[in-house]
Amino acid sequence: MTISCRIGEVDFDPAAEIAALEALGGGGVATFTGIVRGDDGLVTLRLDHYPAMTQAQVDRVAAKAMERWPLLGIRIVHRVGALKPGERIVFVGTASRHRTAALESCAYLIDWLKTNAPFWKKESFADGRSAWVEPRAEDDAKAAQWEE
Amino acid sequence: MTISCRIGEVDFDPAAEIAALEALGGGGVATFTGIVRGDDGLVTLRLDHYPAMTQAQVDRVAAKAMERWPLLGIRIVHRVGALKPGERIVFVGTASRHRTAALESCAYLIDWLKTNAPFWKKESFADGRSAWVEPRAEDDAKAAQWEE
Amino acid sequence: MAGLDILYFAWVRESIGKDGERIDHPGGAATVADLVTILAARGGGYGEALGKPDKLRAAIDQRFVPLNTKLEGAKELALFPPVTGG
Amino acid sequence: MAGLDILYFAWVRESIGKDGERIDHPGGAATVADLVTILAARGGGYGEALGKPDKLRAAIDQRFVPLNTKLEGAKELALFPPVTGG
Repeated sequence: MTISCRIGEVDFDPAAEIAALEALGGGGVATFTGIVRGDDGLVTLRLDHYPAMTQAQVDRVAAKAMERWPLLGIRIVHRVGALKPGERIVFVGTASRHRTAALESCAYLIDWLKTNAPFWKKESFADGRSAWVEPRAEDDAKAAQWEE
Repeated sequence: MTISCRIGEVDFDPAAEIAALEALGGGGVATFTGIVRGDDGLVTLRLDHYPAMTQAQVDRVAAKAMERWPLLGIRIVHRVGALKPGERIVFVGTASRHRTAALESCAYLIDWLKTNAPFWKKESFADGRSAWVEPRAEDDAKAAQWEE
Repeated sequence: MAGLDILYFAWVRESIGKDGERIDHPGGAATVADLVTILAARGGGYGEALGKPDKLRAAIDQRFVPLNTKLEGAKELALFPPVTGG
Repeated sequence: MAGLDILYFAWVRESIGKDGERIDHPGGAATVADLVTILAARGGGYGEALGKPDKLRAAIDQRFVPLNTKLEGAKELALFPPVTGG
């Protein structure tokens, strides 16, 4: 089992992440890539982050995912700092011998990142407004569905 | 809504597929890539295929997926001909404003390809044996769960 | 009389030894299963490929159909094993 | 007396005007909520950031905890709004 989790300001290449997962010999690779949407005149999305906690959490959630699905690898990239519309913000990729395991664990991990990882988004708009993003009840519901 | 479906012998680049989906401005891109596993001394996997039917089916399944999820794009690549272990065989990618729509429709489409698209696999092994792959009841069950 | 294009895939194609053929249309009242029986009676590779209809699947004009479907209006019939793609 | 590192994130950080600070540990019997009340009483940015505890979330030593959790054994306390990552 290979786990890679990178949090940082630099952009990432989904192709390199997928190549690393393909190389594990599993047969199935599932990925999710999140991109900043330019809704309502968004100019900049800024992410605040608690690095030590993310790292500790990733270790725990990877262990949970491994208990639940027969995974060969997990790769997570989450960007922080200032991002523009169209830029990638997050990547989750999983590799398994079984496509269902890869697909389900990928969905589980992105739901987990949305609701449990210590990131906070602040939006700045063309008209000068800026505001911290409010959490969505929908995201909590999504994450709760994975509870056993 | 952009739909791309390519069936052919040439390899493909997941990065190019993802880039095309990212460019749709949706916010979420989910993908599944299938790779030939080298189990039991597999040397070659050969795929037979009914091109006209696949094309007709893809049009129908894309329409179904669109009714069910708010999608911006679907990209499907399926290779045919002779493949070696480690080579990519199939790619499904979806783009949506909503991550759940992207993830669920990606799982739906790969389950559909496994059970309803007219492809047949023949395995050749190092010891000279070769055999057509038998369908798995598990795959039919997966596809059936999407029926409403 | 109209013709019917038949296509064979996977081990059906291998046993019969060709990708497909054009036959005289057996008429709209005949089912896929009826035609399979007629073709299997040719013996040899046909008998081998088509002798056990429960192992076969079919499509008429690019749509999956049960073997008891009538051939009325059919232009292209495909005979093959259960699919194993993806 | 032992110290306790406090970290602030998002609008909690912005209102207070710093990333964090080290304070004297208030003792293991005190809860996160007790400490939040003490800090909010400093007024100014502290009052603004910490005056409505139902809008706050907390983590002790990198684990989410409810605000009624005791600070016994805590080395690092983080105070922040609900997360919005991904």
